[in-house]
Amino acid sequence: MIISIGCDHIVTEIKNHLIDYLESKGHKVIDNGTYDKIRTHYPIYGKKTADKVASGEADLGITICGTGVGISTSANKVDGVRAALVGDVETARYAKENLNANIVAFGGRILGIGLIENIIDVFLGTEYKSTKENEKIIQKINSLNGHVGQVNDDDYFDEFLKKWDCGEYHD
Amino acid sequence: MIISIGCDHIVTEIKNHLIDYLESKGHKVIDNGTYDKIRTHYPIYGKKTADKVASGEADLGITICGTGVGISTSANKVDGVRAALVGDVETARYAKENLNANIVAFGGRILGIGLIENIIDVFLGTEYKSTKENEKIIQKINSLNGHVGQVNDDDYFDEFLKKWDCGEYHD
Amino acid sequence: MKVAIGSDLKGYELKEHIKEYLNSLGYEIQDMTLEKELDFFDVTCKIAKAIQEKKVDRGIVIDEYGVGSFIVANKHKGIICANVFDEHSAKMTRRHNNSTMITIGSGIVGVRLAEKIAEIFLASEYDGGRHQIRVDMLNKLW
Amino acid sequence: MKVAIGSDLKGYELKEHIKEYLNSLGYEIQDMTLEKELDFFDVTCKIAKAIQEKKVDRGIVIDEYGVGSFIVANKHKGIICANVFDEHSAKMTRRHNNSTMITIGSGIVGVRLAEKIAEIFLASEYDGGRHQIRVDMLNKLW
Repeated sequence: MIISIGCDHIVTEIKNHLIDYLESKGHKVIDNGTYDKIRTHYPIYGKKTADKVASGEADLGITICGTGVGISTSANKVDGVRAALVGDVETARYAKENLNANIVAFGGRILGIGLIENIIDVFLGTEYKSTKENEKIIQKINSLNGHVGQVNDDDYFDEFLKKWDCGEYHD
Repeated sequence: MIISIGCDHIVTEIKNHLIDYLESKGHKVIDNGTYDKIRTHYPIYGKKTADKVASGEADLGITICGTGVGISTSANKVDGVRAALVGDVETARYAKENLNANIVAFGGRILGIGLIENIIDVFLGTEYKSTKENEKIIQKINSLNGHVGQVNDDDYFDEFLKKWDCGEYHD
Repeated sequence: MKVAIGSDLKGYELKEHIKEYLNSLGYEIQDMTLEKELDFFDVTCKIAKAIQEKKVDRGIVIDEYGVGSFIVANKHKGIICANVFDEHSAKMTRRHNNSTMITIGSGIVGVRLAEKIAEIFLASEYDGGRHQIRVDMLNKLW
Repeated sequence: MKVAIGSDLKGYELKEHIKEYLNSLGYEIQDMTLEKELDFFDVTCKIAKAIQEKKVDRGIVIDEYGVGSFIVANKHKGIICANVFDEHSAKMTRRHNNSTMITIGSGIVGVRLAEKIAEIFLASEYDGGRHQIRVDMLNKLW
């Protein structure tokens, strides 16, 4: 399978480990970054990872940040993406089987690597069951889609990055 | 506080991180090893960590292995030790408050470092509540104690280590 | 602070419990699913809209796995929602993501843990500062 | 394989559910707490002894947090017990620790997750090999 993966600077090493893990199992991985530990912003990588899934370039996606919340929220705001934030194997199984989730997400500061690998194995290995009930809920979710124009627009966040560079955001 | 800590070779880096974390908060740490990633055996470090707590040399202990099960089981088999294997903050709070747990344990391949730090903060920060009910259950647990002779006996596992060195254990 | 709570059928029992628990802590809880028939999609939309319209400040949705409601909530413009199964995330998602909604899976999270998650989500504040650029980015997305 | 199950009062409801679930999977389940009055200490000792005496092969104890029963079980000679809150640990503790008992906290783990934990614990086998030295060490300890 082709897996689109993305993370923020808090969990870069975990993402790198998972790329090796996925490639060792024969998957092709699209690494959307971030590539180092320099402070950056999770929506950039959540959106990039999700865009590849939405456009069909990748089959499935994986997003990771500290808690998983920020990056998976940004992924979910991409049309056609259903990103499952999970803390256990069974929720990943359910989300794939019933909601046809196409991204799995977790917190690299919440879960350990053994559990993460097990979640990924099950997420990739579980088939969606196309029942009437499941199709109905997915159609309802799709009806909430927003503005398609944002997909694969790499300049989408420029206005905020400019403000950041000008020092307008500070602790 | 004086904290006794121990791990197996699967999670040495997590233990090292936690030593820095604890020292940065002003605690004194007794590092019972293991100190590298060379294959070794969790009961050695679970027992060493627990012995320091049982003998009063340390106030509390922390044990970590892949799932936390093996090392915390060995700790619990030391007289006077109540080692709480937890996957969440609330269980750690309960175990300290009600069972006066003196070791907290978790799986380094199960939990992420943010959650682990939060669990440790709460475990160290929670006071035992000496109620009649809590005292009764702790007395019952103490009544199960085994052979006191094993505490701080560093040669305790030699018979198995000799067999290991002779290649009698193999996959 | 006004807090909306809701559930589908499978989350109903835990929702009732958490509602009582939060009431006992002094929160004003608005139950959006007094009727039991809603599915998680409908109840989540109802609560997300109440937040969008500023009728409530926070929302909590309970379904069997949490994850369905989590996806639905985040498909709403301006909503940042976390599917929470641990106390640490409940705190951090307020502090770093300024999330206004959480979901909890009644089939995954036990009642004591769910109490703590809801309590800490409501008690934690947003850190602001550098985190605001990420929240601005999320809010530009749908 | 003979499986003993038990609970204290707070774990009773989940125990009843898991018992039915495991029965439906074809396991022979022996309920050690048909009476509701046992505390977690007594029920855990009862099940640990049944394993020590080889009357059953596996034991599952459910109390509110799992952790009390976990401590009690491991105070028994020859017993290796895991407090389990995730499916991965349920598998790994069989494979690496050859554990014969698990505990589950009904206040922490939801019913769907508890089902999977119990199911995978019973379905997983011990790897043996290098892991045996550690199990031998545990068994020399009390």
